[in-house]
Amino acid sequence: MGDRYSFSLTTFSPSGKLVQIEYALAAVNKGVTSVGLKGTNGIVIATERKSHSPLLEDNSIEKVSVICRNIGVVYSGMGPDARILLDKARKSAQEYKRIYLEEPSVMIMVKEIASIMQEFTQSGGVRPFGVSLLIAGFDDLGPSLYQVDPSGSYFAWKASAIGKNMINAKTFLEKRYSETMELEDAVHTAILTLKEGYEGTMAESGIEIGIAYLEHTTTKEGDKIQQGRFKKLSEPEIKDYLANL
Amino acid sequence: MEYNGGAIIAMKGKGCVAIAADRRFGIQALTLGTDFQKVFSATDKIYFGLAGLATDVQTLLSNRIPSPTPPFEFTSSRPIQSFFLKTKADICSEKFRMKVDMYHLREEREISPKTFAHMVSSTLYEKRFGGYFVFPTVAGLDANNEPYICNMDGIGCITTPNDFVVSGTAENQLYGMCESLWEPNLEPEDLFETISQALLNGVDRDAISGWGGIVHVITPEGVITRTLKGRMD
Amino acid sequence: MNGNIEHRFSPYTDNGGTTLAIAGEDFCVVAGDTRQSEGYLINSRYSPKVYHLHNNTVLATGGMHADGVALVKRIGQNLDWYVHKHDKDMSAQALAQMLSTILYSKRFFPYYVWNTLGGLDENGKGCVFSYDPVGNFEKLHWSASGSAGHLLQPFLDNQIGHKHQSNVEHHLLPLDKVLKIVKDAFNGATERDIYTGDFVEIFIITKDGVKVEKHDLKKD
Amino acid sequence: MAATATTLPKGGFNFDLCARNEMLANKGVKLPKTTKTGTTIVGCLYKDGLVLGADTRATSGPIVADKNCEKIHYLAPNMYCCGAGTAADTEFTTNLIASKLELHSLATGRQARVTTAMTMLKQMLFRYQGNIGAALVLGGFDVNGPHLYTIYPHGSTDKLPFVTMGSGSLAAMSVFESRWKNGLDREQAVELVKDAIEAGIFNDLGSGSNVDVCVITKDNVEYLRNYRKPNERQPKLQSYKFERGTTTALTSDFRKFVDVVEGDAMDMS
Amino acid sequence: MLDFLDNPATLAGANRDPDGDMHAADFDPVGMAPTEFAHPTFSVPAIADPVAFLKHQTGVDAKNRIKIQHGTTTLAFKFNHGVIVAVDSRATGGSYIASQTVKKVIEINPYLLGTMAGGAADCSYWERELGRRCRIYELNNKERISVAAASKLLANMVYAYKGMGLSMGTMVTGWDKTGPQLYYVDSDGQRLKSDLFSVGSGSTYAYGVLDAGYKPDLTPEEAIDLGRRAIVHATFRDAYSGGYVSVYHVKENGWEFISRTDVNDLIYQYQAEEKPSLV
Repeated sequence: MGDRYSFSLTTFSPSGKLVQIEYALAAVNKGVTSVGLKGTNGIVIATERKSHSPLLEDNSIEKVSVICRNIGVVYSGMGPDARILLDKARKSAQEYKRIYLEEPSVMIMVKEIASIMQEFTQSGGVRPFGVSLLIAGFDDLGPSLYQVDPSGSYFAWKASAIGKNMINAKTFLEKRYSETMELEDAVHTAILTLKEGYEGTMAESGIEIGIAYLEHTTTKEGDKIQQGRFKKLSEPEIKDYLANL
Repeated sequence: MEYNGGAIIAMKGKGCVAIAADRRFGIQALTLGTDFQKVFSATDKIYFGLAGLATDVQTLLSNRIPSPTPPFEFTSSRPIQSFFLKTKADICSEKFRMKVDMYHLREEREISPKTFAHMVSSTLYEKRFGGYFVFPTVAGLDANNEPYICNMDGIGCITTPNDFVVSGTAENQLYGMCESLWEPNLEPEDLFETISQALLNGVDRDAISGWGGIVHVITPEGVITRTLKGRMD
Repeated sequence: MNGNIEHRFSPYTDNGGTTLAIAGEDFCVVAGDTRQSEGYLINSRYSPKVYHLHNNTVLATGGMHADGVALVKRIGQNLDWYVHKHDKDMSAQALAQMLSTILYSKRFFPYYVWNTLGGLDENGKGCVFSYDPVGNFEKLHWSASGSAGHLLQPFLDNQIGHKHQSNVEHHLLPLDKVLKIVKDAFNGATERDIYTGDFVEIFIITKDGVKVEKHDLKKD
Repeated sequence: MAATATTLPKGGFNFDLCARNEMLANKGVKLPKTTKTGTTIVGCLYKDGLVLGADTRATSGPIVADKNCEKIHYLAPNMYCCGAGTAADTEFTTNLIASKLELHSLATGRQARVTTAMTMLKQMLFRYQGNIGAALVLGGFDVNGPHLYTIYPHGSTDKLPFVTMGSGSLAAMSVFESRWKNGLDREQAVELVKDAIEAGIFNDLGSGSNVDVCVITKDNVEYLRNYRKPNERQPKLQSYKFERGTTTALTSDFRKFVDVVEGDAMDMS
Repeated sequence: MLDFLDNPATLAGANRDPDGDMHAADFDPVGMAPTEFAHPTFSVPAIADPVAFLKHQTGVDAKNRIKIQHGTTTLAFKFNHGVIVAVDSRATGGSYIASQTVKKVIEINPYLLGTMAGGAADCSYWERELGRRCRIYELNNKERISVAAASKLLANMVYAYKGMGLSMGTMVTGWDKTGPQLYYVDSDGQRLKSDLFSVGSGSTYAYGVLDAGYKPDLTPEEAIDLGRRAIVHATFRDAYSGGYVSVYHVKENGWEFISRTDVNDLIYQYQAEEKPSLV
């Protein structure tokens, strides 16, 4: 049955499904697990960095990426697809900045990315992106975490997980997550969640973490200001977290 | 700019801003109307004025201000008013209004004065080599009710001083007035007097602006709008 | 045009600077900055363009410095001739008319000068005469001209003439108040007009003669 | 971008109004003045990095349009760029290149090199044949050390240990020529740059107001906004505040804002 | 006479000295030789085309432009009780209002009035010169000059400089043996006689009001009001007219100054009045 409809992306099956999108989700569910949590003062997103082979240069893999100064993203699923999306997202963030001279809000960025992903479910000659994304950012409204799926649908989450170990991770998060936790705790919880399904011992080179937070700075005029920022944690920083678990 | 004439000022006060404009609509020496609108509201707390070529002013803007008390009118200029100041639905290309509305809908928040100014600026610069003949002035309060004023040249170069900005054919006269009259921390009512005096005396030395004035003082509580008795020659 | 050299007779240059004059009840104040510039260059920071003439009048000349100097020299000679002939100083009113005639005599090759003449009239009241380059003139109570003239004139209209102040009766200001306004006006003009600055010289004409004050302006 | 197609233009210039404006110009409508920065901008190398400097005056004809504008523009965390010429052009050109550099450095995962920025700038300016009136002094510190470039509106560039640009460049250069030498320390370099800018401020009418300085070293940027203010305005001798009621108003209207109860819009619970 | 001034009395063109300064030959303390109707002389730059030079220098493209003050609405009309002259008082250089208080009625003598439109200096200089000549005429002929002759003198004087850049549009009016007279003289040398003129940038607006209300048998009060209203409405529409409206009435025994009123007060006053129905 599925075979008759699975070749054309843009043809609904009689049951009202676009099976290519479901297959894309299946690709996501084969991907490495990523988690995201919202703390009171920031967001953490994290993922495993899995080497297929000891011969691979670990640091050549990047799965947690900066989109613009206040927004970052992590994906589960097909790396090459994610790269394309990341590229488009970065460009569109810059376009926004050129007009308003300020960083886009998280929601605007999510809508932007989601609409690109949606376009690839409704056009001829293309296939959906084989990735789900967790987008973390900090803007005027505070920290926010969104998940975007291959269909282009998106939701805001307090905590979420995507990828291979999604179900276990979510169960774990449901138990451990608290809305009052601060960013520090959220980072710990994110690492613990990843550890649940982690094979072997976790080293700082084995995971990637990005955080969205509020940075306090002084302008050159001497005014104290706060700005939402996203940054990836360095290996030494991750090492500290691992040590303090 | 000398084709239609005009004068616009914005000033910062203590927790408030004011924006003022003359009311003449003219073509070179000929005065056609004395109730031409050059200042518009982008949001509740952001007003902006456009000095320059009238056709561009109307292309870029249209009114959002709920109609105030009927302004002082010359019966002789009524036909002009009904011809030029159509309701917003009548003018098809109100560029900035559309952009502000789109921002509002997409971002689900009010645009800040600074962001608005940059949006206007990049819109102008897009036409760097064949632009609109307009000189925008923005005055508003941001989300924390901090005063913001700025103005731009015709291709979007923003100036954001701490005191006042002026534009229009009476620019030089207004610079002279404001430079002497303005002082920091004026309360809304005092700011009204200062900006009004600057406008009225400034345009009286410019042949192609004047014919009355309008002032909006934006405070955290609301907007005071007054039309001024100016020279009608 | 088209990269060709323009062979045009161009005898004029604008040396910038601002002058103003205000008439009071029994005094007249004439002031001018002392910067002399050409394009973006300052030729001199102290090159007065306000001249005390022999007959208790003061002439402020804006525009081209050389033309101003030539004009003032010519006026001076005429004033001397007048004294020799009539054995008295020329009145301010007569000088005002003579200046107009001199300027108009160069109607087809004008002096590139904007003049403001200040003095006391036959009743001892302050008087100001303002000129265009070809000799049109008018007796006024206050006047500003030169590079920041457009900036200062409406300010004087407002502060000296009390224009648009509905609750203020028009009245002549006393000297101390006028001097404050003059200094503030020049400070304001210096802020906005690049050709105005360095120093301001203020000439105060009373029946006892002419007093000069010099004040600093910004030098940028 | 599909989603932004309605709100955000694609970028690049739009020439729709050129024909109309030509028609208007032929009818005698004067083309509007643009804000220029007459400007003194400078830069010089020193022992540990480089110092950029600028005055803060923007002019519109003979009138000062902005007394305290910023002419040292951000390009990248390790790079700043002083701009002279048409103010809007310097502003938008540096913003555009800053944006490109940010993408570049996100894509490469490294800090951008100064030469990259210089190449981007000169290519852009060359493409517009001098019509984008930006004269720039670019300075930055990258893996290869400190670099100082000047970029002219037509796209030509220079790389020198000390440079000046703008209408005050000669005044400033005379200071550099007489006092710059190899191996200055930070304090000497900042002092020299300050003096060069002040030479422009006082001797060039296109430059004025304050001195901005930016010191760029290997891992640090110190932006000293209004490092010196040699031209503070004298206080006014009297207040020109008017009594309330001085101005005659014909109509008066007060539009009160409607209070929005906070929390309605974003109740997260 | 300011006879020590350089030569207001040698023949035109006879001695156009290149440097513009006094020459012994020009110095004529009597100020009369060779004839009182000679034209004054002016210094002219020693270049091939001085007219082109001046034209360029006063035009919009000149680097150091000499802006000659301009603008105006003036009017005059004859009616049964003489002539009404009404003028505004604004002088503009470009769009800058150089003065709001210009006297645009030139009192040539107690019987003659001239008005000012175009270059202010041109009008006041030549009408002052006209006054001098009229006085000399009176002394020579022991009677007052006719308006026709006076206006002809003026026309002849400026005609000598035709094409050299003078700008003058003036009305010469007065009451002579033949009754009230009104002439229009301009710098092109044109001289016209009529009952009603309006001159200047706001003249079309003034004509509109005048033509609607003019008839020869107006009372003096009505005529004065008509002239004043015409100026006031012109100042409202025309950017280069404004300030004060001055009204003169030329009567048999010479002119009388009627009023000088701020047009702004009148605009507001007229605005408040009931408008006559147009149907």
